[in-house]
Amino acid sequence: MSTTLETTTPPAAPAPERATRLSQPLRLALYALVALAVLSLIRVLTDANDLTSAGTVSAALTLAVPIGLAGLGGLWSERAGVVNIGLEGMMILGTFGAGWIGWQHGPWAGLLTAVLFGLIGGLVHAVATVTFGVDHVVSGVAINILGLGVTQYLAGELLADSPGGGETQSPPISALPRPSVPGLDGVLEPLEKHHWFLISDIAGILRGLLTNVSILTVLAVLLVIASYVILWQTPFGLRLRSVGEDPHAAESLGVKVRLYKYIAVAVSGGLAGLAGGFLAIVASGIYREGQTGGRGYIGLAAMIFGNWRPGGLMMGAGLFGYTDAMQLRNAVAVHALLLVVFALLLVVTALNLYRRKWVTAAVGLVFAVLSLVWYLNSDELPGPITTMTPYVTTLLVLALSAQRLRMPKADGLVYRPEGK
Amino acid sequence: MNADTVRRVGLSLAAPALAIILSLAITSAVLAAAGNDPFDTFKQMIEYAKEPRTTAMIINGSVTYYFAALAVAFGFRMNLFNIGVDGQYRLAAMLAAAVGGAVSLPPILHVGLILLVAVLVGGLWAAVAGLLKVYRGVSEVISTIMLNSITTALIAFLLTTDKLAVQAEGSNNIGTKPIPASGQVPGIGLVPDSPLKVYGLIVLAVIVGFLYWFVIEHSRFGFDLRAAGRNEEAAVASGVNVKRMILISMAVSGGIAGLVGMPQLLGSSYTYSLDFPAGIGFTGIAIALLGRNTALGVAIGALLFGFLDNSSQILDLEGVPKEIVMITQGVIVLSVVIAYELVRRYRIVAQQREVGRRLSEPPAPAAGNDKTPQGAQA
Amino acid sequence: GGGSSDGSSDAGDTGSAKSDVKVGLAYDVGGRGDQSFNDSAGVGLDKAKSEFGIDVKELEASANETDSAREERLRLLAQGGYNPVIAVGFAYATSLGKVAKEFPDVQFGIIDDSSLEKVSNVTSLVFAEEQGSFLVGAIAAEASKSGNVGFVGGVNTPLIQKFEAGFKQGAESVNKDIKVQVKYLTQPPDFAGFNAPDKGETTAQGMIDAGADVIYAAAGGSGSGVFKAIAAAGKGNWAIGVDSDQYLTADSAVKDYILTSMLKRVDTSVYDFIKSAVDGKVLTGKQEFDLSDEGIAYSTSNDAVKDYEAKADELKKQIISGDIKVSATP
Amino acid sequence: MPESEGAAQSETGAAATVPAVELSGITKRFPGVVANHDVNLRVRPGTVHAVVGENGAGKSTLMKTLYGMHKPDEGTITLNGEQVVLHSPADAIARGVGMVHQHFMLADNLTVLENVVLGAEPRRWGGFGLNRAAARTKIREIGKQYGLEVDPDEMVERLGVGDRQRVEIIKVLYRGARILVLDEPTAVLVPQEVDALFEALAVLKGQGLSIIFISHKLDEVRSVADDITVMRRGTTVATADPKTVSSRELAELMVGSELPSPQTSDSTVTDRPVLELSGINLIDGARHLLRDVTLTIHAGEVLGLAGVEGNGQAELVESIMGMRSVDSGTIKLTGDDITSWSTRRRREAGCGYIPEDRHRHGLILDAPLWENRILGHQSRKPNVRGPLVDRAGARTDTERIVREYDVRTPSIDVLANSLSGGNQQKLIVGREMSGNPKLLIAAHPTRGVDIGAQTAIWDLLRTARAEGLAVLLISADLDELIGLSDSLTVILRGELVAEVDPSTVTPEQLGSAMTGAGEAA
Ligand SMILES: Nc1ncnc2c1ncn2[C@@H]1O[C@H](COP(=O)(O)OP(=O)(O)OP(=O)(O)O)[C@@H](O)[C@H]1O
Ligand SMILES: Nc1ncnc2c1ncn2[C@@H]1O[C@H](COP(=O)(O)OP(=O)(O)OP(=O)(O)O)[C@@H](O)[C@H]1O
Ligand SMILES: [Mg+2]
Ligand SMILES: [Mg+2]
Repeated sequence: MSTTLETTTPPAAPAPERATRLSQPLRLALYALVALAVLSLIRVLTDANDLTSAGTVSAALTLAVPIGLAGLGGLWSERAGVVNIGLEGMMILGTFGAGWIGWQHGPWAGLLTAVLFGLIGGLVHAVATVTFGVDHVVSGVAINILGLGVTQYLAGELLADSPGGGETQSPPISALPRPSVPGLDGVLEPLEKHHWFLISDIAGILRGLLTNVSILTVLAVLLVIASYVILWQTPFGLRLRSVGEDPHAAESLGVKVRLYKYIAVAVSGGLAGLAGGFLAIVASGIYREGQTGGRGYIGLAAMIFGNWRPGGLMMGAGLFGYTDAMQLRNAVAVHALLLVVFALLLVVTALNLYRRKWVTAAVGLVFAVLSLVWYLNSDELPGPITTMTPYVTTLLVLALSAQRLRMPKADGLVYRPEGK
Repeated sequence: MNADTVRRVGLSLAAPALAIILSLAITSAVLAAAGNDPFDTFKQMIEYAKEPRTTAMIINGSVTYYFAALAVAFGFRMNLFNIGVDGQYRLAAMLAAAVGGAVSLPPILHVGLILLVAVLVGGLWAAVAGLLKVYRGVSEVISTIMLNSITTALIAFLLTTDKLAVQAEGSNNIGTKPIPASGQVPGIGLVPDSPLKVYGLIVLAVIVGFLYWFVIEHSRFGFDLRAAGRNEEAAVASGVNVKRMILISMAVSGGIAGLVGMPQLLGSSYTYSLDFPAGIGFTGIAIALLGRNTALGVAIGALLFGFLDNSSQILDLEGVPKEIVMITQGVIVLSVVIAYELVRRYRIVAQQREVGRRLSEPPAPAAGNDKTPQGAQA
Repeated sequence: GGGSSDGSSDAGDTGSAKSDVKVGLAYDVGGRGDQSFNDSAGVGLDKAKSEFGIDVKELEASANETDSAREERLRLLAQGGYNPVIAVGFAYATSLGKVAKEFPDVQFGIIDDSSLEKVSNVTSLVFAEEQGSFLVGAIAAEASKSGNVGFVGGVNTPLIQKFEAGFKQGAESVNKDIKVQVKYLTQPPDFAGFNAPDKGETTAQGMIDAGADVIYAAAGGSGSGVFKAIAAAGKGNWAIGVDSDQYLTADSAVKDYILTSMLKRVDTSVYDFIKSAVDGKVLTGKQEFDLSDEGIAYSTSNDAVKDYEAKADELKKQIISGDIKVSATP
Repeated sequence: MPESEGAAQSETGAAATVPAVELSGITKRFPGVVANHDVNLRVRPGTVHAVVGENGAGKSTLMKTLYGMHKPDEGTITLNGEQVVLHSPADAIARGVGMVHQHFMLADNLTVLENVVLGAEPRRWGGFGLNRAAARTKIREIGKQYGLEVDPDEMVERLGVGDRQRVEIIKVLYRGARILVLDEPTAVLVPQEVDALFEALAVLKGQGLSIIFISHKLDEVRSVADDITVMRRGTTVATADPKTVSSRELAELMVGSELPSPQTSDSTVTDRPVLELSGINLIDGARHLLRDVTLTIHAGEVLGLAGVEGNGQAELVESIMGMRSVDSGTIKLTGDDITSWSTRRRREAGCGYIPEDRHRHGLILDAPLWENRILGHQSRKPNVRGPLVDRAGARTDTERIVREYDVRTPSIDVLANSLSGGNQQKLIVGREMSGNPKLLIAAHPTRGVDIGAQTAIWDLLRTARAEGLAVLLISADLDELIGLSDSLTVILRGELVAEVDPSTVTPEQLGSAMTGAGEAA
C-alpha cells in the first residue's frame, strides 16, 4: 500500500509548487526591494528624479486603474471559462453611461450607470456564449462593435443639445473627492525633495500612493483585493473557478455551471463598465467619443500578463500605468528607463547563464549592450519613440518571463451540459 | 441521400437568412425607437447603393476589407488570434509607399516591387509576434495588441519631413513621396457607367482568395494547419512541427495583411499620409468571424460591410444618424454565429440520430447477433 | 448627426433677410460639439445662418474613414445644390481636389489647407497660427517666474507644430534662455490626443513638477486636462488656451487660471466666406487670416493678462509690419 | 439464458432486506439511440454489486441516470425503499449516492482539497469563507479510515492515476455517500493498486455501504462482487452469482463470445533489430525523466514495457516518436540513426503509434473519419499526391480500414466524436497499421475497449507481429502484457529496472517489480 503510494506519484515530479507558493510573498517583497534599489541608484546617477516621484506614482495610479479594472473584469469571466474580448465595448458603454447620467445627476449616479451599462454588455455576452454556445471571441468582437455603435448612436440622440456638450462628448461631470492620509504630506514631501538614495524614493512612492488619491482609485484597489478573497477564499469562488477549470467535473458535483458562468460574465461586464466610468469621471471629468482608446484590450493583456491572478494583474496594470505616466510626464526619465532596461537585461542574462541557456543569454546580452549604447549616445529619445514606452516595456517583460502562464483549463471552450 | 443534400443546402441557407432577418428586426427596432422610419431608411440606403458610383465605392471598400479579413482568418485557422493586422498593414503600406515613391521602374516591376515590400514588411512584422510566441511563450494576443501601438509610434517616427515624408506646399498634411504613374494600378470599369473605377487590385484579391481556399482545403500544408488548429497535440503526434507552423502562419497572415493598404495606395491615394485609413484590421476580425474563416464567406462578409459603411453616407443627409449601421454590423456578426450555432446543433443531433439508427436497434436478439463483437474477428 | 438636420428646417424664421444661398458644411472628425475646432466653424455658420437666413446642411465625419468617404460627403453636398460648400480641416484636401473638378460652378472652401489655391473654385481659408502662438509665447515668458514654460500639443501633426514653433520663438524673444518643455499627447493616426483630458492633465502635471509654471495647451479637448493640472498647482501658475477664448467657456473651477487664449477665428473665416457668397462677390484663392485682420489674435477677457498686453501688442505691431518674421516650423 | 433469469428470480426472492438501490423498468433514449431499455437492477445493502457488459451496453448511462445526471424516460428509481426523482447530481448526493466516473472528473489546476470539497464546502466567516483547515482534517480522517491517503494540498495535475482514483473515491466518501458507483475504476490500475482499492471497498462494505462496480475485467469482478448483473445492448439480461459463475460463462452472457486469452502463439522473433535505444537520457530542469534507457526490439518481437503510470513510459514513447528530443543517447531504426529526425520523418521511416489517450493524441474529434485517416500519414500515399491532399485516395482507403477493422460507423463522413471509444480505437489501429510500418508503439491499445474489440486488436497485433512487425507494447492490463509480449521490461522512475520472462512471470510478481517492491525481494 504505502510503497504503491510513493511510486504512483510521479517520482520525477519537481519540488511541489506549494513550497515555493508559501514563500512567495517574501520573495516578491525581496524582488520589489531590489528593483527599487536599482531604480533609485539609476535615479541618483541620472538624476531623473521623476523615476520615483510622487507625481509619477499618482499619475501611474490614475492610468493603471482603468486598465486594472478592465483586466479584473477579464479575470472574472475567464476564471469561469468565458474569454472576454468584449471588454473594450463594455468599457465604452461605461464611459457613455457615466457621461450621460453623470453630468445631470452627479458622479455617483454616473458611476452606477456606468456599471449598469457595462453589466448589460456582459449579459449580452453571457447570453451569446453560455446560452447559445457561440464562440467567445466572435461574441466579444461583436460586442465591441455594438458598444461603439450604440454609444455613438445614443450620444447623437441624448447629448447633441446638452449645454457644453455635443454629439461626441458630454458636458463636464463634477469631480469625486480625493482624500489623503492626514499629516502624511508634510512628512513625506521634504523627505522626497532631498533626493536621498532609497529614502526619498520610498517617500515619493508612499506620497503618490497615500495622498490626494481619488476615492474611486481606492475603491478599485479594494475591488482587486475583494476579487482575490471572493475567488480564492470562498466556496462561491471555488465553484466559479471550478467551472472554468472543468465544467463537467463541477456539474457532476451539483454545481450550477451556467448560473456561475452568467454571474461571472455579468460581474466582468460591470467591472469593465466601472473602468469606463473611471475614465469618464475621474480621469477626464467628461465623456468623449473614443475615450477608451483600446484600454479594454490593454486590460486583457494585463490580465494575461498577470497569469489570470489579481496580484499579477495588478502588477501588469501598474507596470503599464507607470511607464505610460513616465512617457507622458517626463522625457528625461524615459531616457533613464533605458538604463533600467539595461540593468534588467543584465540580471536576466546572468540568470540564463546560470541556467546554462546560452542562446537566450546571448540574445539578452546583445539587447542589453544595445540599450546601453543607445543611452550613452543620446540625451533624449525622440517624441514618437517615447510614446512606445509602455508597450515595449510590457513586451520586454513578457519576453523575459512569459513561460509559466497557466490559463484556466476550460477557458474559451464552449460548455454543453452532459447529454445535451 | 438526395433528400439529405436538399436538407443540407436548406440548412446552410437557413442560417444566413435567419441572421439577416434577426439583425434587420433589431436595427429597425432601434431606428423606430429614435423616431426614424426603418423601412424608409433601408430604402434610402439601397437606392443610394444602386447608384453606379456608390456600387463601385462599395466594391472598393470590400476589396480592402477582404484582404484584412483573410489575414485574420488565416491565423484563426490554426488558433492564432492576430489582432495585429491593423499595425501590420499600416507599417507595410507606409514603407511600401516610401519605397514606391523613391524608385522609378518600368510599370509592372514597379508595382511588383511595392507589393513585394508590403508583403515582406507585413509578414516580418507579424513574425515578431510569432517568434515571441514560439521562443518566449508570449501570447500572440498580447504581443500583437502591443505591436499595434508600437507601429503607430514607429510610423510617426519615420513619417517626418527629415525622414520618409514630404509636405506639399500649403498643405498641413504630410505623407510619403507620391508614387509615380509607373507604380500606380489603373482602375477597372467594372461597374457600367460609373465615373469611379474599381480598384485594379481587385484581381489580386480574387487570386489571393482562391489561393487561400486552395491551400487551406487541398494542400498538405493546409491540412497540417487545420490539424494544428483543431487539436494541437494530435497534430504534434502526427508529425506536424507546430512551432514552425505558428511562425509560418503568423508570417503569412501578416503578409496578407501587408496587402490591405495596397488598393487604396496604388489605386487612389498614391501616398501614405496622415489621413491614410486606419483601423481596418479590426473590421477585418469581425468580417473573418462573420465569414467563418472561409474564402467565400469572408468575401460575402466584406461586401456586406462595404455596403453598410458606404451606403450609410446618405443617411446623414436625411438626418438619420449613420452610426446605426455600426449597430447593424454588430448585430449581424452576433446573429449570424447564433444562427449557425443553432443549425450546427441541429446537424449534430441529426448525425447522432444517424449513428444511432445504424448502431442501436430495438434490442431484439435476432437483430443483435450479427452486430455482436463476434464480427470483430476480421 | 441627428442634431444637424433641423438646421435647414427653421432657417427661414430666424433670419432677417432670407437669402436663397444654401451652405453645406462638412466637419472634421469630432464634429459639432467638440467645444473646439469644429464648433468654432459651427459658430461661424450659425452666425451667418441667423443673419442671412440661409439654408445650411452640416455633415459629420466618422473616425478612420477613407478619402472616398470624405469625397462622397462633399459630393453629396454639391449635388444637393449647396453652394458654397465648406470643408473643415486639411484632411479634406485630397478629396476636395477631385470633387472640385466635378462641380466647376460650385465654390468650395477648405479650412487649414492652401494646397488647392490654384484651383479657381476652391477658396483656401488658412491661418497664421504661428503668429498668435508667438504672442502667447511671449506672454508666457513674461508671466513665468521660473523661466520654464510648457507646450502641450494634441497630436503630432505639421499643423500643431506651427503652434509649437510660434510659441517657442515668442517665449525666446522675451527670455532667450527660457526652457520650453514640449510634448505631443499622441501620434497620428491616433488622433485621441485631441480628446484625452487625462493625458493632458498627466503631461501638464509632469511639466509642472519639472518646473514649468505656464503651459500652452494646443490640444483641442485635451486642454481641459491641462487647465485642471494648472488649477491644482494653484496661484502663480497659468494656462493658455487655444482656438476660442477658453476663459469664457471653461468651467468656473479653472477659468481664472486661463491667462489668455490664442484665438484662431475659424468662425470668422467661415462667416466671411459665406457672407462673400451671399453678397455675390465670393472670396477666392488663398485667404490668409493673421494678426493684421484679427483672424488670429490673443484674448484679453481675463484681466490678469493686462500686465502683459503692452509687450504683446508691441510685438504684434512688429509682426504685422514684418520686422519680426515668425517661422512656421519648429 | 432463461435459467440465469430464473436465478435472478430466486435471488430477488432470497433478498430479505430492503434493497439499497432498486432500478426498475429504466429506459433512456438519446437522439435516435436507446441507451437503456427496461433495465432492472437491485442492489442489496452492504454488498458490492458488479455490472458488466460490452462497450456501449449502457452501463455508464444507467449509472448517470442513478446519479441524477439525466432523467430516465421511463422507469423508477428507489433508494432504501423510498421512490425518488433525481433532477441533478445534487439531488443524488443529497440522498447519499456518490459516483466515480469512468473518465476522471477532476480539475487539474485545483488542489486535491478543492476538488474534494467542491459543492460541499465547509464554511467559516459566518458561511462566507471557505474553511480549508476543517476540510484538511476531514480528508485526512477519511484517508486514515479507508487507507486512501493523499496530500490535500497537492495539485491534482501532479498526481498519478492511482492517487487520482483515490481522490475520486474520497470525493464521494466526503459527501457521506452510502451508495457508491464505481464506473471502470480499475481500468488504469496495477494489481497492487487494485488490491489497495479492494481493501478500501471491503472496509466500506463492512460499514454497510452499498457499492455498484463496473468493470471489463471479469476475474476482478468475480473476486470482489457479491452479486453480478449483466447488461447487453442496453438492457439487463441476467444476474449471476460470482461464487458459481465462471468468467467464460459471464463473457457468454455478455456477448455470446468466449473469453479471449491473449496467449501468443509460438515465437516469431527474428534477429533483425528494428529499434535500438542506447543510453537514452531525458532531463527536464531538475527532473531526470529517463535515465540511461537501453533496449532493442527485433522484427517480429513484441516487447512489453511494464510500469506504473508516470514512471517515464510516456516520455520514452514521445522520445522514440521524436515529440521530445533526448538529452543524450542514440535511437536507431533498422540501423539508421534517427535521433535527430523529426517526428514526421520517423513516421515516414515506418514508426506507427497508437497513443495512450486517443482523444488527445490520436484523433481530431471534430473532423470526419477520412480526415482522421490522413492524420500521421500526411506525407504518404494514398492520402497525398505531391504537395496536395488526395481526397479520393484517402476516402477509399478509409473505407478499407472501416471494412477490414470493423469500425462501426454509418459513413466515413461522420465526425470522429460520434463514434464510441472502442470504434475510435479500431480506426486508429487500422490507420497505424496501414503503410506497413516496421515499428509499432502501442500504448494501452485496448484500454476501456470491450472484449470483442479487444480480441480483434490482439489478433491484429499477432498477425502483424507474425509478418515481422516490431512492437513496443505498453499496458496497464498485465494479463494483456504478459500474454502478448515476447519479452518484458520493467520501467521504474525512468529507469529499466528488470527484465522478466513473460512465460513464467505472474501478474502479482510483475506488479511488485513495477512498484519497486520487487527490488527489496
Ligand atoms: N450523451 C449521450 N448522447 C447520446 N447517446 C449516448 C450518450 N451517452 C451514451 N449514449 C448511447 O448510449 C450507449 C451506451 O453508452 P454507455 O456509455 O452507457 O456505454 P457503456 O456501457 O458505459 O460502455 P463502456 O463499457 O465502454 O463504458 C452508447 O452506445 C450510446 O449510443
Ligand atoms: N456527450 C455525448 N454526446 C453525444 N454522444 C455521446 C456523448 N457521450 C457519449 N456519446 C455516445 O455514446 C457512445 C458511447 O459513449 P462512450 O464514451 O461510453 O463510448 P464507450 O464505448 O464507453 O467508449 P470507451 O470504450 O472509451 O468507454 C458513443 O457512440 C458516443 O457517440
Ligand atoms: Mg465507455
Ligand atoms: Mg461506460
